[in-house]
Amino acid sequence: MQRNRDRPTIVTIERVIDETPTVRTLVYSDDVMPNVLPGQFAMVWVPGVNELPMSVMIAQEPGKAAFTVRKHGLASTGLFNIKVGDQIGIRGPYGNAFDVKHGKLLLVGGGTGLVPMMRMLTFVRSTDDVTVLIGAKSKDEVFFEDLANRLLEGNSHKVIVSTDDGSYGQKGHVTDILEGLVYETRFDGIYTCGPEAMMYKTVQAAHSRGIFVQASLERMMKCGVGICGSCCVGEDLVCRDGTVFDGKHLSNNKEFGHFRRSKAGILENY
Amino acid sequence: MQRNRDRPTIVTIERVIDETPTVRTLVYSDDVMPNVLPGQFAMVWVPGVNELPMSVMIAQEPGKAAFTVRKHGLASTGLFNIKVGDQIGIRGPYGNAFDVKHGKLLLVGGGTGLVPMMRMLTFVRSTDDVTVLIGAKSKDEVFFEDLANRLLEGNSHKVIVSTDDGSYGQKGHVTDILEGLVYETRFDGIYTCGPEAMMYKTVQAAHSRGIFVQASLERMMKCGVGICGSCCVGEDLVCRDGTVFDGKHLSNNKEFGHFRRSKAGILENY
Amino acid sequence: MDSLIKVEPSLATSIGPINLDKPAMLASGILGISLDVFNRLYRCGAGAVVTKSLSKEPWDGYPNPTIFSVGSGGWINAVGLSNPGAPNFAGMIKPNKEVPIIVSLVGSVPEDFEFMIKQFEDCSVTAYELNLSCPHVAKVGLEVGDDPELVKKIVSSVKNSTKTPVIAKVGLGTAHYLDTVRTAIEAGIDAITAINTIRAMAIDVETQRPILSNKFGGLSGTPIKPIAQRCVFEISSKYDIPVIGCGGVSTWEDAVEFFLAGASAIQLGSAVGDRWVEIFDEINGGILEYMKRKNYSSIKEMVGLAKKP
Amino acid sequence: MDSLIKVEPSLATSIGPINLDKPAMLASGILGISLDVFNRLYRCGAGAVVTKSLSKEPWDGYPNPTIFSVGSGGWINAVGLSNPGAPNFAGMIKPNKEVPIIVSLVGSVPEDFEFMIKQFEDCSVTAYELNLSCPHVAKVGLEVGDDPELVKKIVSSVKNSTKTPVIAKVGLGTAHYLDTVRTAIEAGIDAITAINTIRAMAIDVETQRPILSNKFGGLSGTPIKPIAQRCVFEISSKYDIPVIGCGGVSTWEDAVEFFLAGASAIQLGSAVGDRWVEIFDEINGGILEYMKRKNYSSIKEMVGLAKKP
Ligand SMILES: Cc1cc2nc3c(=O)[nH]c(=O)nc-3n(C[C@H](O)[C@H](O)[C@H](O)COP(=O)(O)OP(=O)(O)OC[C@H]3O[C@@H](n4cnc5c(N)ncnc54)[C@H](O)[C@@H]3O)c2cc1C
Ligand SMILES: Cc1cc2nc3c(=O)[nH]c(=O)nc-3n(C[C@H](O)[C@H](O)[C@H](O)COP(=O)(O)OP(=O)(O)OC[C@H]3O[C@@H](n4cnc5c(N)ncnc54)[C@H](O)[C@@H]3O)c2cc1C
Ligand SMILES: Cc1cc2nc3c(=O)[nH]c(=O)nc-3n(C[C@H](O)[C@H](O)[C@H](O)COP(=O)(O)O)c2cc1C
Ligand SMILES: Cc1cc2nc3c(=O)[nH]c(=O)nc-3n(C[C@H](O)[C@H](O)[C@H](O)COP(=O)(O)O)c2cc1C
Ligand code: FES
Ligand code: FES
Repeated sequence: MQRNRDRPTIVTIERVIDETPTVRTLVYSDDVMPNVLPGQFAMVWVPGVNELPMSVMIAQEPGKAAFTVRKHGLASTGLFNIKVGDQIGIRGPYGNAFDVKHGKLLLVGGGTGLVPMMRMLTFVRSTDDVTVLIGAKSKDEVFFEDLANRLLEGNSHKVIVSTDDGSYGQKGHVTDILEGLVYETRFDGIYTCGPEAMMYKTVQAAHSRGIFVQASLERMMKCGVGICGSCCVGEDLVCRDGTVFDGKHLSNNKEFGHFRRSKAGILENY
Repeated sequence: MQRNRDRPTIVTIERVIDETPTVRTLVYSDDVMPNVLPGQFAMVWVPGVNELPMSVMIAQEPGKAAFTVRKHGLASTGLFNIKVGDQIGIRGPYGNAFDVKHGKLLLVGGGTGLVPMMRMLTFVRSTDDVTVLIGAKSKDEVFFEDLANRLLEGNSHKVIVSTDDGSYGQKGHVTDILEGLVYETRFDGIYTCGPEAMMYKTVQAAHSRGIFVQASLERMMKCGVGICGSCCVGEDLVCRDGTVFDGKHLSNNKEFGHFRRSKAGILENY
Repeated sequence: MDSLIKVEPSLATSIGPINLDKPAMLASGILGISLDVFNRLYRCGAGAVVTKSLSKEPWDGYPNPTIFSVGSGGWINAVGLSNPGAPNFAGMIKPNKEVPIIVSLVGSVPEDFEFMIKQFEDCSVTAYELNLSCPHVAKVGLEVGDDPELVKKIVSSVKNSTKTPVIAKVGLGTAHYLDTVRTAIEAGIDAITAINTIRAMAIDVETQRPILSNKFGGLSGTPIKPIAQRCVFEISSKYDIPVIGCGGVSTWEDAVEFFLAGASAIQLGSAVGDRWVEIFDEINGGILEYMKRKNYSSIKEMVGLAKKP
Repeated sequence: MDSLIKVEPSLATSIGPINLDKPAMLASGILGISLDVFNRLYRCGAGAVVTKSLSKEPWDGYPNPTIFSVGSGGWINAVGLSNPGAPNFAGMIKPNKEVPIIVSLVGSVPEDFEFMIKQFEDCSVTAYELNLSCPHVAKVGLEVGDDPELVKKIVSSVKNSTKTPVIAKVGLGTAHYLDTVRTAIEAGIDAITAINTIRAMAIDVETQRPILSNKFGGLSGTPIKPIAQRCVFEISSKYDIPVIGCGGVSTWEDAVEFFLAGASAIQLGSAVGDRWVEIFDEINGGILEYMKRKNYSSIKEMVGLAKKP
């Protein structure tokens, strides 16, 4: 049967990596997902459990891709508990991608929002100067620091970690550190993915200074293809118009940073 | 809308040529039909009337094709009465094609069975020696004699006409003349299309002498694609396995030359 | 005026008392939970937007997977009528001035509908569409449409509660949809939308499970077009009621086919997934070209032409 | 025997009292008017062939156009049950020794069926299939299937007239097909085939006419697969009766999906138009591979697996 992008294709999990006590990376073989662009996602079916949107993680091996999942509610916990040899369904890739500029780049990621950032690091040129800012609540929750350093080995780069409680790296919110960085350096592009408050502040900080900035948004998703409407943010549908939006566009969106919709579609404060 | 081979595409009749009092050629523009192989046919929809199988006639103009129809029952009379500017639907092309040998060729056609023969003449090489044998009941019903001569202008060729009543050309059945021809000349290929009795004798005459021979069969057709079964001859479906069959194959088919099926599918003697 | 001068064709159409500038609407359940999105679709050329089917209370709907493709423009969904509830929704569309919004409603008894219609008293609503045909949610949708007595009660009570035009949306259920249509007409309905999705399922051969969490869902898109078209033809041949065609429209030809079959307007949903919001302008443009070529000045001239003998 | 040695899987299946070597049959109405063609299809890997639906008298069927494609593996036909009549047909298949032939019958009253079954007394017939579901011919097919009293009478009388197994073929009509199934079971039917084509139409926008001479026809092929699958799932979940899945099978995956949904065998028709007679061997081969991979030795092990919770 020909592969249908919009119907789950079954893959088998070949390797499970514990990143933190609540975050795991699941590696599988596939034709399509290893080659997606940074920012693109898949809808991941955990048979008998649920289906949820997941950024496509790199797997550093040809022909393989991965998902990095944080255990949260029903769906993500179902995926988190998948074992080697288990089957999941994937459809996609969906969404647009980051517009990778060159020169001095700043990537600001929090939690599993680091996933598209890691893929983006495989798209930078060796001449780019790259700063990666990783935010976490505490030491336990830090991951992908080593990976980011490894991926940037040939580049002039910095990987900065901040924890809210100061148990590792710098103490404070990423956004505080960010303010210092954009004050010091004129970046050619800033990219962010993670908690919406973090993205909102990152976009504000960059956009207000006229720096090119993009954020990859997360919303409740059912279809992933622009049919169901559940992922709307203002007049944008995150799955179809995004997930990546420019700072300029976002600064006109009255819902970004403030509201999201529940499963029933009710607008709620973040 | 993308063209669907199996759904009628509408074309407009641009020219109507009277070949005989009961035979007309209808010319139309199309992308597909000008390029079909000799022996291939279309299902032709006369809106509000019927749909019937028609060999695709050449139109001697780039981008144009034609049908040559003899007025007979309901469907063919409907098509016969089509005027310039009227629309018809065509689907196809369907069926296989004559395997055009080279050297000394004999084409035996009767009535509208000449249509695939005319197309075949556009596939012969200039070095081929071609004899065309045209059978008709009487002078009135002779057509395509000039066309055959014109198409073969550059070739060593002969166009022989026979009429049952002797009112034109040689008197007698084509098959009588045929006997003489195959006795005189060792043909590299014999091709026939027309009344089944004529084709049956042609196949017998050639096959019994070990000469390569092919006939294009006609049967009641509804689908044209191998679904409905109405065109079966023995275990063959004319629309899908044919319409062109080798003499060798036909000599093993107990229905060819003897039986055909009615609209209800009842086997009837020819 | 010189009769040889061709009139510039108009895309305006009317469905009984409902007048629209353009004949292609967004079908219910598609992208339909935000006024901002409605505005965008209207700018993109939609003649009207039908909201998600609203219930009295908010509904979460079914767990994912709720929608996937069966290929060739076909989709199966069991979103489960997730919606924010009529009161929340009414609040959200209150600012609307511009967009022709058709509010789709689901419920089990006349009182549900009366309650919901009250919520929209201060809103600009072009029409209500009663969803009598969702094939995969218990107690509403088809389970209502398949019960003629209930259809009669609901339609009568809704018609009594509002002056706004009311449409009934029918589909293929366990009863004969033409009976539902007749009942709705007898109870005073203004128009019919035909059809909703058709109950269906798909199974994954590797994991050996139905793909939808709800097992069964509704088939929409290209596969159901020939079925929807015959329903439009049958309804408009049998009854004197304006019909909105819905099911598998993805090109201007599809839209025209529905007009010829007897529809005064069309709705589309699934094709948005394949072709995105540009689809409305594409379809409008194609219809206009066709009208010029065939020398029609209004949609009305085409409606039902395929019924000529 | 060492339990680690994998058993070579078998394609044999049984549908109640009907035993077949292979699970994919030719559906009724497809290429089905000649014993020579049946022999060919059997050699090509069909587990059985179902004949065109036969009536008491020969029928010419409707004028052309009677069949065309709606794209993506979908077809609409209104052949109009053209057939040579049961007596002629019985004469034709009398020489048959080898091919499992399932004789499909249409009629309006029990006597029609009794008469026809008599014709086949001297023929080797594997089963009868009662066509209660043709969507486009008046007085037979769905007009019978939609009338439970008539279904009961016909099935009882047929069961009394023959020891050969009897299958009822159901489809989506104006009544609920599950009621037809129940009635047929109560009257002693041996198996159910689901489904027939679904009433549909298509209109040509240039000539503004329905394409079929009969206007309405039946939709078959890929588009109806998700609907057929849910019917198989529903029937086999609700009743303890063997089911033959039919509708849109064109690959081995489709066949397996139907087994998982609860079918003991499948029929296919339209896909022959797209892929020709090789399709049977292709599907058989694919099923065998799948069985090896999943370590099944018989079709039976797969039947209904998608119902596990
Ligand atoms: C484009 C995109 C990429 C994502 N990438 C990743 C990733 O790489 N790794 C990762 O761990 N998480 C990722 N997520 C988030 C992940 O999909 C949600 O955390 C997950 O769906 C939560 O579901 P749950 O059932 O476990 O939690 P629940 O308890 O159901 O919900 C927790 C929160 O997640 C949100 N949520 C629930 N269901 C969905 C859904 N279907 N779509 C979006 N949000 C939902 C709800 O708003 C809720 O507040 C991504 C989300 C999006 C939209
Ligand atoms: C492959 C093929 C190519 C043909 N090419 C030509 C052509 O180029 N020019 C031409 O004039 N004729 C052609 N014919 C024959 C033409 O299709 C029939 O003569 C025509 O269908 C007769 O239909 P009618 O309704 O006019 O006659 P009817 O009175 O209905 O039938 C006259 C005879 O034609 C046969 N016939 C009827 N309907 C069909 C049908 N749908 N398919 C096949 N036979 C049928 C019947 O057996 C009957 O004996 C071709 C036929 C086939 C099968
Ligand atoms: C995801 C999805 C959700 C739907 N939700 C509703 C709904 O809430 N109410 C309703 O009446 N129809 C609903 N429908 C049916 C559509 O309005 C429409 O009738 C059907 O999809 C056929 O049109 P299409 O082929 O253009 O999609 C939904 C369809 C889809 C695909
Ligand atoms: C041309 C054609 C003729 C048919 N004739 C009959 C028939 O005589 N009796 C019957 O029970 N079903 C008939 N059917 C329905 C098929 O047997 C089958 O139920 C339907 O086509 C769905 O299967 P498919 O999708 O594999 O084609 C016919 C279908 C087609 C396409
Ligand atoms: S997830 Fe359905 S529209 Fe975006
Ligand atoms: S015409 Fe239908 S099978 Fe040949």
